[in-house]
Amino acid sequence: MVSFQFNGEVREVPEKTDLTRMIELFTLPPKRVAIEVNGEVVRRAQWSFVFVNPQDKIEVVHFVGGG
Amino acid sequence: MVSFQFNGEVREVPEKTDLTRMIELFTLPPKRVAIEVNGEVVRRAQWSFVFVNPQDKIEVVHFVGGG
Amino acid sequence: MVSFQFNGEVREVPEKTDLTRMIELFTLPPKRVAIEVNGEVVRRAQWSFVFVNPQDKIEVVHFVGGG
Amino acid sequence: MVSFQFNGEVREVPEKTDLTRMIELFTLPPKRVAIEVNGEVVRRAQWSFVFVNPQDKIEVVHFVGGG
Amino acid sequence: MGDSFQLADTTFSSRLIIGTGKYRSYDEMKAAHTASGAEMVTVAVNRVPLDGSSESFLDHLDPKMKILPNTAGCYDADHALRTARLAREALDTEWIKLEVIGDPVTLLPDNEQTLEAARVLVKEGFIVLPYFSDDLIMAKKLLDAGCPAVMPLAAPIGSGMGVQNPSNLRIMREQLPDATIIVDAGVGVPSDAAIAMELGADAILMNTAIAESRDPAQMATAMNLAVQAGRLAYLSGRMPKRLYASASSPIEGAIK
Amino acid sequence: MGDSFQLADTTFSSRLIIGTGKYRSYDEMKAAHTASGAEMVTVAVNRVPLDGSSESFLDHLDPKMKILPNTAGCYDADHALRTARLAREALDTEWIKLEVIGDPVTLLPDNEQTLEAARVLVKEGFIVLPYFSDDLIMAKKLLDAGCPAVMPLAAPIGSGMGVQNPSNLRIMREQLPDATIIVDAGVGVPSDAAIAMELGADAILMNTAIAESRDPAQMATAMNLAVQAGRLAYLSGRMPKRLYASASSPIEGAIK
Amino acid sequence: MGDSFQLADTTFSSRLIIGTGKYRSYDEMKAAHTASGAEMVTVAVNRVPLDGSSESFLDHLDPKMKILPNTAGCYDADHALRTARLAREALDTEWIKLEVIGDPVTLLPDNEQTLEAARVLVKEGFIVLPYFSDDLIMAKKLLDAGCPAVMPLAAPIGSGMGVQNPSNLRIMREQLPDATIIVDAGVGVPSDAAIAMELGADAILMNTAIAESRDPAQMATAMNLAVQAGRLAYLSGRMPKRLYASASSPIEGAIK
Amino acid sequence: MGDSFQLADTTFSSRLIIGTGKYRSYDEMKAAHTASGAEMVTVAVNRVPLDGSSESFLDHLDPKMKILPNTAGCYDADHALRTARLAREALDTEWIKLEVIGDPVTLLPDNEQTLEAARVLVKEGFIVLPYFSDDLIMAKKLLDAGCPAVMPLAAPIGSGMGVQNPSNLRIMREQLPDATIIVDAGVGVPSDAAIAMELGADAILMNTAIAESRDPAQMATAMNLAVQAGRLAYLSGRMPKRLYASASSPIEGAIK
Repeated sequence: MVSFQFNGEVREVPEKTDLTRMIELFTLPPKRVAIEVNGEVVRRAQWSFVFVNPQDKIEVVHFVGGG
Repeated sequence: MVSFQFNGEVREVPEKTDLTRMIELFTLPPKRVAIEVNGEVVRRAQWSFVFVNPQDKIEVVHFVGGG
Repeated sequence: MVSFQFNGEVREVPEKTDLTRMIELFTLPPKRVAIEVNGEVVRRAQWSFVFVNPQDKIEVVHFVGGG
Repeated sequence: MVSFQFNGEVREVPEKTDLTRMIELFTLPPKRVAIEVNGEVVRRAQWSFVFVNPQDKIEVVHFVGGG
Repeated sequence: MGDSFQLADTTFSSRLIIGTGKYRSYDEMKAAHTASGAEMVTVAVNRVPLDGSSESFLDHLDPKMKILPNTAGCYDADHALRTARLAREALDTEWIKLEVIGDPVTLLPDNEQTLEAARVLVKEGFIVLPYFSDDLIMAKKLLDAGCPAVMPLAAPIGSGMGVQNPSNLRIMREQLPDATIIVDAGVGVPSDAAIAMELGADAILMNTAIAESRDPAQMATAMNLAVQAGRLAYLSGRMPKRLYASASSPIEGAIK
Repeated sequence: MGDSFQLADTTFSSRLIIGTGKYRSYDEMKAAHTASGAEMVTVAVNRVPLDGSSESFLDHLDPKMKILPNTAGCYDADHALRTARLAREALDTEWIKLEVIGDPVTLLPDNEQTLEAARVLVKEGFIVLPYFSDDLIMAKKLLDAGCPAVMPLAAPIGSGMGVQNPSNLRIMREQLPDATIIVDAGVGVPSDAAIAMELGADAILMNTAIAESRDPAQMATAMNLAVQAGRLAYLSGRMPKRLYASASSPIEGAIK
Repeated sequence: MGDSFQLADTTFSSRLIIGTGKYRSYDEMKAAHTASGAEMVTVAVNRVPLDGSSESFLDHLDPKMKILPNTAGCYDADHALRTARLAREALDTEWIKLEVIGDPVTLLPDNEQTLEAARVLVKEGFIVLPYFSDDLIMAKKLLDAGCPAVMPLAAPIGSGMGVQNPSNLRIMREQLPDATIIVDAGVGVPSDAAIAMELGADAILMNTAIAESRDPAQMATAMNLAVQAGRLAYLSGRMPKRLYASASSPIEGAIK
Repeated sequence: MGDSFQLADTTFSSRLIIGTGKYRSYDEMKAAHTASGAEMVTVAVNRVPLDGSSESFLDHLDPKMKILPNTAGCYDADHALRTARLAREALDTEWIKLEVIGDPVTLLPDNEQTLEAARVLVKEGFIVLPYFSDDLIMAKKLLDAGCPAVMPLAAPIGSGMGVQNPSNLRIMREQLPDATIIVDAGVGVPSDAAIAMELGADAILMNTAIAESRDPAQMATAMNLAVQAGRLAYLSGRMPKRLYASASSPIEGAIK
């Protein structure tokens, strides 16, 4: 298993998990979210080519009410 | 002639001039004006029965822009 | 006994009680107070000549903190 | 003669004029003024050792009323 | 939009009442009146001139407008009474904006004479709308005298300074919850009108702010909107004021 | 009514921009959005929760609304940059409301970090609308950095205190006649919005004043009206303020 | 420092008049009175209690203080007249602070009854100092009735809100240049007192702002200083207000 | 009276710091300085003229006064640094009032450049007193940079408008309880100074309000008193504000 930081918390995914798969595994909505890996945005088109590595700091954001 | 005060100024009309006639003589608009003689309003219906007397103080008012 | 209103409350004094005596009976401070009987101030010099009568409305005031 | 900028205006002094001499030549008050040559303050103790060079930008300041 | 309000037997859907003075032309006045959405205008009672020039001012008013004659220019109760009676006779209306002023420089109201005149006029059957200073106790007396509404000033007539004493207006609203309060005089800009309405005024009467604007019709539209805005805000209940911030967006959950 | 205004390549006919936070329900939010007439709403960027509860907030917004993501919750330029880039990726929009705050108690802006972030984001092609304090010199720098508008605060976020420093806003308008100025944060009631617009603001962004009202939809209507009223008044030109009265009715000509 | 001012036959060098109510102890009151520099204090007239507890309040006042009895608690002219006469009899003084209030919640003055009482009391030889609302026309009537000064409120009694309507006070000063104007009620902090004096008030009467401070004696000192500061500023003439800056230091002559 | 306050290694018993500009004569300036009670004055650094007229301005200052040179007229950090260094050399003082302005019309501060200059000057051993806008976050940065005090403006230099944003000052005081806050620029009358001090400012720096008064020495006395009054009030704790009255005299116990 690969241990990494997901939105500030430690999480695990199987090895060779790409970002698309990560979204599925965590049952996150795939639309209108964005992913940052180690401080860099990964464009949606690249999700399938980017794998979760140990110690990665991954942020996944969506939108909420704000002012 | 009868000398009287019309709106603060001395004016003259022939003797036996009633208020209706006074309005005509002074070419005032007969509509939407009101007449006061010596501090009392004279209703329009009475105009023909009220004569201008010497020393009368007569006020004739109409409406102008205001706030 | 004579029953009367003292500062809005019913009180009694013996008959023939003058105002000076009333002050004493009620153990009020004699200085810097003023007395009104039935709406009229009674000057201090007259206190001994004015008697409490039945139904009198008597007000005795002094001074308190105010702004 | 050496031509230089004094407080934004072109001025001339003889060659080999040091700052102390410059102050005298221009009849400036020597007290409570400060001199900057080409952007660097020259401490008073150094005035006699620093010469005015062609094209120097010299600023001499004193104090005036302000808020 | 906007709920209606009642004065005597008349229901108004507009809470803006406007004047007819100081316009640069009749056309400008008419355009402003239309734009304002007002249903009642106030007019002054004046001696007719003797030069025969007496054009009929009233013909320039939209016939649908209710006309509210006023006693502007009167310095005591007696002149105000006489003026009100003349207005009633000429226009066949019981409605009168009662205005008794104390001096010609400030045009500030003479509350004492106003009250005296109001008492008489109400007895004579008038519907008396009194202009007065923003004085709670006087408001109570005017209402006790039978006035269907009271008209406290926001600021001196024609000053355009806006509500000078919001506390007085707030107190008046809270202490007289059932009274009809029409703020009369002193409004300069739409925000002034909105402030008065937010404080609970039932309506606003104004003249100069519209007439002296560079574009009276457009300003009249603005005033119409602002009066509605203030009214709706009063009905809706404002958010609490705080010295410190209260986040609109979540404070937790930002990326780290 | 109301003239349009332009931001980057987009023309807005409403000068009211509103938030999406603090509503008691989605229904209340939707009703308020509709009533406001706004054409753009701002939303916050937040970490998705891991409990699978992630409902799609955006589905509750009227699809006709332009969405303006913001960087609320960021305390330095770097976090704001990252947040802006994530928002762009997720929404496929270059628009960003840039908000870098200095502390969590006051939510007051960190102007220095805001400017730094603005410079980078503009270079990256963002349309940057920066929230900042009402500081003329900073406004100039933000405009020089390429922001299409500046968004000075009226008062702290969520405070509802209204325009705390009208002089600053007036000076900003007069010194930057060609700038687009959007007052962001601090409005509490419609009169606050009208005041800002009368001072020359081009638009207002607000959230709490509507969301925390007892009746958000009605308050949104009020705000919509007030923004229009203030705008029209700014265009119309206000009457001069005077300490002393200026009679609306003729002073001469009253009966004697 | 500070010029003197005159009321009837008495010259005061202090322009601060203070109350005697609400102090936590006689010692605190005495310390505050001394610190204030005041030369006159106002006291209330009250029914003596019948429980024999009637301590002599007046013994706690500095004997050098002039005592100004007031008619607080009176709701009509008649009660005020009776109270004034009792006060005169008890203290052998013609001085009276006339206060006729309209209701117990706001303590706002009943101007009409105040004027009626003032007219009677002046005829009876009283030196009448009337508390009333900040109403120019009423001020004129009170002065015409023979009051040696008028005492407009700044704000409701005990509210501490400060001068709520500076325009009214400014207008009163300008229109009544020879009148003695004492602002009575509503001051909360020294700046409030200074504002009133800068507007041209001749003196200030206050109670709660001192008595309810955490440190009444220190606050009394502060009020004493502020009243003097405001007076001196009024005499000195203020600088003009400007929206734009005016450099204090030379703009030319900086190094380049 | 008045407690002392500390700046770097110096203790001041007066909380008023004043300027030296705009006086009509040296005599007027000297009289005002003496009357003000100030212990520190600020002076501008300027190019010496070449016409030989260079009178020594400093000779007209009371030798007991601490002299605080300022960088007025500087538009960027670099010029401010050079000016500060020249001032240090000429006066042998590390004290500098740092002023970097953004434009010559408003004289509003360039906070960014001010911070940059402050960081350098503190490292060079200067005691930096920075003039800046009333921005909490910038205040924190200036303090973090090593400034012993911050000097937020009340209003533009020489405007005399008084404290334009009391909320900002109150928030700054509450959020930075240990900071020394000196309000610099914008005071017009003593009540403005008192307001700033009541809000918790530690001292006030002013120039025009005194120099442009008709009677500068008398106004200086007034300012001295007002600063003390405001300080004492801040220490004493103000009474609570209330919309409604709170009787100073007993409500019960009036005669019936």
